[in-house]
This record gives sequence, structure tokens and C-alpha cells, in this order.
Amino acid sequence: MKKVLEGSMAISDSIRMAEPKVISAYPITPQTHIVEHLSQMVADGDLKAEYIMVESEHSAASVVLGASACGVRTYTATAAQGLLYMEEVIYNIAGMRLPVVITVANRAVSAPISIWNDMQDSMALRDSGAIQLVAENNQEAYDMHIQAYKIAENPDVMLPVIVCVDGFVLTHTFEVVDTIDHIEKVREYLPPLNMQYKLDVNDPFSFGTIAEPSVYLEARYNLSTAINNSKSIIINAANEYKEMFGKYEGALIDPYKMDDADTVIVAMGSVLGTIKDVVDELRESGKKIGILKVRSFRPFPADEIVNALKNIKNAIIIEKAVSLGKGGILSCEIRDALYQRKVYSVNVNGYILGLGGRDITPKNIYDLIMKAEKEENIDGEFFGLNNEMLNKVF
Amino acid sequence: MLTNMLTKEDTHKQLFTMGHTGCSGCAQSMAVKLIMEVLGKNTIATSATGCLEVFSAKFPESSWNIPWIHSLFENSAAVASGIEAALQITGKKEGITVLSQAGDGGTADIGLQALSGMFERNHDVLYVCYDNGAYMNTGYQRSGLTPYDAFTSTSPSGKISYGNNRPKKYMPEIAMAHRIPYTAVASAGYPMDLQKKVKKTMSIKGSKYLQVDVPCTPGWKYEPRYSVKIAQLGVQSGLYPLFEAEYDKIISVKKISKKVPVEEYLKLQGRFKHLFKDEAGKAEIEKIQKIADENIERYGLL
Amino acid sequence: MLRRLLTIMLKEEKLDFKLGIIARPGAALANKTGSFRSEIPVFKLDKCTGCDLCIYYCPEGVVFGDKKTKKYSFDEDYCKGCGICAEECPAKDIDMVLVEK
Amino acid sequence: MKEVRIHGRGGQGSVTMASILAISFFDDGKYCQAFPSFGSERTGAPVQAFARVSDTPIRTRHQIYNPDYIIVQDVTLINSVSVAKGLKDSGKLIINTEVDLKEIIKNFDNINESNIVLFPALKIAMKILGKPIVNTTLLGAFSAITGEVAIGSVKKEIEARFNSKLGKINADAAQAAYDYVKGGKIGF
Repeated sequence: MKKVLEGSMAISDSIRMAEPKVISAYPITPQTHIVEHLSQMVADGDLKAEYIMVESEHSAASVVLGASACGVRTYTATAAQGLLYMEEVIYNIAGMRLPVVITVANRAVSAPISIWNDMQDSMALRDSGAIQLVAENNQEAYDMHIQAYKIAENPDVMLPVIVCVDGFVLTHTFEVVDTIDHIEKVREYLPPLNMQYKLDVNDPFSFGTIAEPSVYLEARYNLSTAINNSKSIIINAANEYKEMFGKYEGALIDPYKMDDADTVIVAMGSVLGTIKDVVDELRESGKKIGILKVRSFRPFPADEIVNALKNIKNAIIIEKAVSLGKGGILSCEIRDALYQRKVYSVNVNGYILGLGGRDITPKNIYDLIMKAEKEENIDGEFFGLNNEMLNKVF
Repeated sequence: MLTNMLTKEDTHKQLFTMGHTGCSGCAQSMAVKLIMEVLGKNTIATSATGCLEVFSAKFPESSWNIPWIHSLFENSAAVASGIEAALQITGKKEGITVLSQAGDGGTADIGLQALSGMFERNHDVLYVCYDNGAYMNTGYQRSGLTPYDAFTSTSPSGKISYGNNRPKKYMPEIAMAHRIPYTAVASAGYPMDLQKKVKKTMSIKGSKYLQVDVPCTPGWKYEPRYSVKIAQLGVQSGLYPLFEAEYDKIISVKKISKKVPVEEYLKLQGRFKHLFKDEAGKAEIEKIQKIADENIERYGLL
Repeated sequence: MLRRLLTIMLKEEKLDFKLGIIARPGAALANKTGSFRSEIPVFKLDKCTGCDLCIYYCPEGVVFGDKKTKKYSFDEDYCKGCGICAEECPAKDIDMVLVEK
Repeated sequence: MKEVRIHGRGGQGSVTMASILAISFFDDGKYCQAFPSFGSERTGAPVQAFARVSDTPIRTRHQIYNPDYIIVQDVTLINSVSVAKGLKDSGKLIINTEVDLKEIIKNFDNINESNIVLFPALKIAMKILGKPIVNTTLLGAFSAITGEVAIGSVKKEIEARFNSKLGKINADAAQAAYDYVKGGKIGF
């Protein structure tokens, strides 16, 4: 049924549909509305779960780790510093192959402290072994969480899934979301979690043992293989979801008006909406331009991206994150993917904008496209800098 | 806890089994063995990073014949909270003990926040702190539970130092301040007392804190055969008071049967040998005696 | 080490290394810690009172015996020779002797 | 697409107002979007909330700089905030006040009298709700002034948002405001 829902409401409603048994979280802006809605659902008996109010994000992640190791479905949500505080535990959740679903209400990291949106927080977790999916709008945020459990709990995956949802821009925005009416259908799509190994007094195993140098390399190889192989499972999860619920926003990537494009903008998350409006206008004026949405950042769909981009002239990468001391992250990975596959013909220009909640307007996007088409090999240039501010003496 | 007859086969079926790589004479492994004997097989355990975790679970080996999990250094209590919550919501908690374990560093230093959270939420978990008074796993660095004047590699004695210059943190009282239903202090030197306390925790719902004094042969620098003797002297000198508390009230203490001067305790351990070199060292020993006397007074140990 | 690992990976179907670092319960028995010791206890079985303290105090849990017959022994495969049993035996009925091999 | 910007103070229910407006648009068969000015809301501090309505799905997510409609919940804000900034030439600036238009217009440059609608929301709210919360009253007025949203949808969503009794009197306040604008029978 179509409803107007705040992003946080849409997310908590889809979590209710997935029926996790243990939820643990620590409040942090802009994740708060999600955990407030979930607390209310538990308080009203609409969601039968243990909601553990912990004293920190580190413990929130640790609680879901422990509960997940017992074989029950779990959920947590956080943002920014909270995610960085969880980081140590998330590495363990991944290494111990526990299918926890984590929402990140994407927010800038300190310092300077900023409660506003960008993707620097989840990007810092890119090497953790957690799958990272990025939602474009509230509809996708809703659908993606249910798919996240399906992916995480696949016996061949057994990894945490981080669902990235732009803080405020999505979490605090009301818009039309088509929700699922019958929980039975979700149960059909998402059968009860059945873990091969768990903490069970009738079948005891030891988890989290120490690995000597003779073992560790292989253990990490297996982890690496598992996340790489999860691509097909992410695709299947999206396709099955489409069959059952009729909704599809892409699986790993999603091309938009790319058929005859010679310029393609690559981006992730909520900024895609604004970009689509600009591209539609440019299309009307005859410009051959398209968009490539990256929906799965980890595993990184390198083959799929290269296939989509190999015949175009210009790829413009727009990202709300920076690798300090390097530059663009997405742009770097795309350039690497093209180079590795010997595709040298695409001019890749990467730009960083919108950090710390700086608003991205259609005019920004338009100006950026006009500028990018005249440039070559830009690697993570900051776009939209206020030069007066840069040199200001306060 | 023992039956009249124990066979070799029986010993191989212990819940915390031999084959671990703990040091010869390790009092911690003794305590774990004693605790597991009482708790039985319907136990799910967590361990913080530390000696116990490293020597008991080196892949693909494990000394644990129960479900056991290690995650990190500071989150044993939080992981145990999650396990307890999962058991509660799935209706499997009845008859199962959740045991959360850490060393003194994992309890009183880096793990204190998560432990406090677990206490505050009063999870039905038995938390055991194996107190060997320093970070032994990483080579004897000082922790918040290192006793006054003890030599550790980060609180060394030196030309102007007599070792650790801060008194041992009163961790059991921090636990009691949370008004959890049961707090107890035990010692590897008194196994029956230890097992009696563990047994008691099994009938109490909510958070239980048990701190066990476990001498460490390489860290305290003594011959392995003295582990029990030193633990007993710790108690008999008044430096390691054993007691039980319900909520914030102490309900029983283990009386000192034969009071010994702290010197008897200190002189067996290399970590205190710098106190026996000169006159100033004697003054330090007197300070330690004062700590013991205050304990005796405070807890009514005589 | 590698051989043990392979045994578990190949023969013990329940353990899938691909699904993380999980160990079988009690698998540590494969590790014979007798190699730790330089001394070994000798249970003289002379003045033994059957107090069981040697069983209680053994950090490894390798001592076994019978309270009634007052016959105690230990598992040589695992005893680390710490000497606590000898030190704490109230009847002084256990000696530690140097392993000479 | 039409865009609405709401100015208020923390605690006056600007975000609630924007979201009720968005859902009312949806009831009318339109696509909608509503969002607050991002950040932490502090009681009394000036805040903004935004709403969009369109016949086609709304994808863009930038803040609203050139609104079709601006609603000002608290007239004292015009001293400290550029509430009229970016208003479209054809736009409407709806202000809750009983002050005379000649006085109000002094506060604005580059804006015509015809763009300004003054509306005594506080007076209506005090009469019907008995407290100085004007967001629901202003929603009724917005419906009547702009014709962008049906008063029935607004009332329905107000009732859905609050508990039964509170919802009812707030819906009454919206209706009273609507009638007031339409030259209805309630005598204020």
C-alpha cells in the first residue's frame, strides 16, 4: 500500500516486516528516528523483539554479535562517530560470519563535528567485510532492508549487510513509499534464519578462536571470496523481490538513459534523484547523457561497471566522500576497474561535493557536468568550494 | 563437587579440558576448571581477549566443551548481554547459564563501560573477572587492578620508583554500586569457597559479579608450585578480602584463620622484590601492611 | 599443526572452514601438553588421606583417583609438572622428580 | 511542481505541518515530499520546513530556494529571518498576523502587496484550540488561499495525526480558517 512515510519510518517498518528478534542501538543523529520508531513498535507489541538499550555503539554492535551467534535475527543502526565506534565490532561480525543487518544513516565524521549528511562514515568501513548497499530514496531504503536480510542470511554469504541511507536527506524526508501489506509474503521471501553453526548447548562450538599465521591468510581468503561471491546472491535477492513484490531498483548497478550516452554520471545514494532531473533536462536539449547508479559498493561490481562504461567517452563520478591523502574513493575504484580490464578510452573525472550536508542543487550538477566535459583525469577534486571561506581570517 | 571416584576417561570429559596452552601452574586455568565443574554443560560462555582466550582456543583446538565465543577485549559483557537476550526472546533461557569472562584489564579498565551497561540492565549473566593484577597476556603491563607497589613492565621499579604507585581499584564495590543481586570475591587458593559461590549464583536471577584472585607465575614471578600458597597468603594477609554481597550490602566474609604479615606474601613474589632492598622499601611494605589492615578493619576479616 | 587442521577440515564434515574460524568442542585434547614439563609428580600412595586436594588444585585437571582406595594418578600426556599437587599435599605424599630422558 | 517553505520556531510544529501538508497532497492524488531544515531543533529557535507537490514522482532533494508559497507561523520572525527570500513572482507569502498590511510591507523589499496574504491564525487558534499553536489553522488557510490542496484532505490528515479529541478540534480549526478565508460565516 502506498503511504507517505518519513525515511526512518519506512526503514523501521521494513525492519518490523523482517521480524528481528534482538535489536540493540545507541542513539545518534540522524539515526534517532529509526530507533525511536522501533522502540515504539516494541513498546506497543507490534514487533516481538528484545530491544536492548545499551551504553554505547560498541556495545550495541556487541549485543547483536552475541545474539546473532545464537542464531537469531538481529538489527542495529547508527551513523558517523557511532559507526566508527562500532567499527572494531563490525570487523568481528564479518570475520565470524554473522548475518547482522545494520542501517547507517550516513553522516559526516568529525572533526569538525557535523551532524549533516555525507558518506565518509560508511566509506571508512569499506574494508570490514560487511556488504554495503546504498539506497537512493525511501522506497529503496524500505525494500533494501528486507533484501539485506535475504542476502546476509544466505548460507553462502553469512555476512553483515550495511544499508546506507543518507542521513536527514532520506531519514527525515517524507515521501510516497509503497509498503508491503502482508507480513506472510515477507516471511515467504525471508524464511526463518537457520544457521549451521551457533551457540547451542546441545551442539557446542567455539567461536572466535585465535588463528595462527598458518591459518589466518586462508581465513581471510575465505572471507574475501565470500563477499566477492555474494554478487550473484545480491542479484538473486533483487530479482526474487521483484517477482514477489513487483519492485526493482537494480541489484549491483542500475543504468539510467545510458543506451546511446557518450557521457555518464556515476553516483550513489540520494543525490541520484537530483542528478536524474538534470539529466532529463539535458536529454531534452539533445545531450547524450546517462547515469550509472552504484547500488552495491561492497562487493564492488567492477565487471558490471566496466561493461556499462567501456564504450562511453566521459565518466563523471560524483561522490560525497573523500579518502584523505588520496582523493576520490569511488572514482579511484572505477578507474582501477577500467585499467585492470585494459579499457583506456574512458575519461574518468571524479569530484567530491556535498560534504557535511552542503546542499547539492540541480545548478551544481549542471555546472559540474559542463566543467567536467572539458577536463581530463580529475581525481577527487573538491567541487563547490567557497574560496572566500577558504582564506578567511576569523 | 567431586564424586568418590574419578577416572582418566572422566578427566578427558571435563567441560574445560586439558590440552590448553596455559602456563604450568596457571591459577586462572585452575579457577576456570573449578567454575565449569559447578556450572555444568548447560552454559554458554564468552571470553574477552586475554590469556584465557588465547590459551584455551587456538584454532582448530578448543578447551571448551560448551558453546563458547570470543569477540573482543572490551565487550565480553555486551556479547553476553546479546546472548542472554537471544535466549530470552526464543524461550531457551531457562536452565542455561550465560557466563561472561574477562581478565582484570578486560573488566576494570577497557571493559568497564560494557560491564556497567550489563549490570545496569541487570542481564541474567554470571560475570567472572579473573584477576591476576596486570595485562599478563601482553607481557605484564599495569592494569587498574595491579596492587600498590607491584612491578609491572609499565610500572617498573626504578631509581625513584617503587613500582605501581596507585592502589588497586575497588572493582567489587563498583559492581555493588550497580545494586546487582550478587557480588562475590573468591580466590584460587580456596576452591571449595569458590565453588560454593559459583553454585550460589546459579539460583540468582540477574547480574552476578564474581572476582577471583588468580596468581600468575610469570607475571608475579614465582615458581609455579606456589600458585595456591600465594593465593592463600593473599587472603590470610588481608590483601585480598573474600566476601559476598547482595545488592550493596556485604552479607558474609571469609574470616582470616591465621593472620600473616604482608611481608610473608610479598617476599615470595619477584614483582615485589624491589621492596626488600633498602630501608625505603621497608617503609613501602609498611604502607602495604596499612592497606591490609584497613581491609581487615573495613570488611571485618578477623 | 597442519595435519590436525587438515583432519578437521577434510574429515569432520561438521566444520566448514569457509564459514569462519570455528573449533570443535574439546578439540584441545589433541594438544599433548606433557611437553611443558621438566619435573613429574610421583604419587607415593603411602600417607595419602584421600583429601582430593590434588584433584582440586591441578590447573590442568589431569589428576584422577579414588577417595576410598586412596589411589591417585595423573595423565602423563597432559601434566605440565607445575608441582602444585606436591606443594599442597597435606600428607606430603607426592614428590616432584626431574624428567630425565 | 509546486514548492512550499514554512517558517516557524522550534516547538511550533513546522515539521508536523509540512508532513501533514505532504500527506494531504498525496490524498489528492499527487506526489509529495516534505522535509525539515536538517539539524537539531531547539525550542524557540527559527526553523524551516519544506514541502513539494507534483503530478509526477519527485526525485530532486535539494532545499527549496524559490518557493511558490511561504508560510510564516510567527510574525516576529520577519525581524530576524529573510522569510520572503526567493519567493516566485507569482508566489504567495502567508503570514500569521493581525498587524496591518501597510506596517508589514515595510519589512520587505522587492515584494508586492499582491504577494502577501495576512491571516489571523493566532486569533482563530486561541478561540478553537485555546492555545497558541497555529500550524493546523494555517493549513486550513493554505488550502483556501492557494487551492493547492483540498480542505477535506487536510482535515483528514490532521485527524489522523493526533488523538481523537485533539485531532477533531485541530481539524475544526483548519475548517474555521478555511471558512474565514472563503468569507464564511464564522465571525472573527
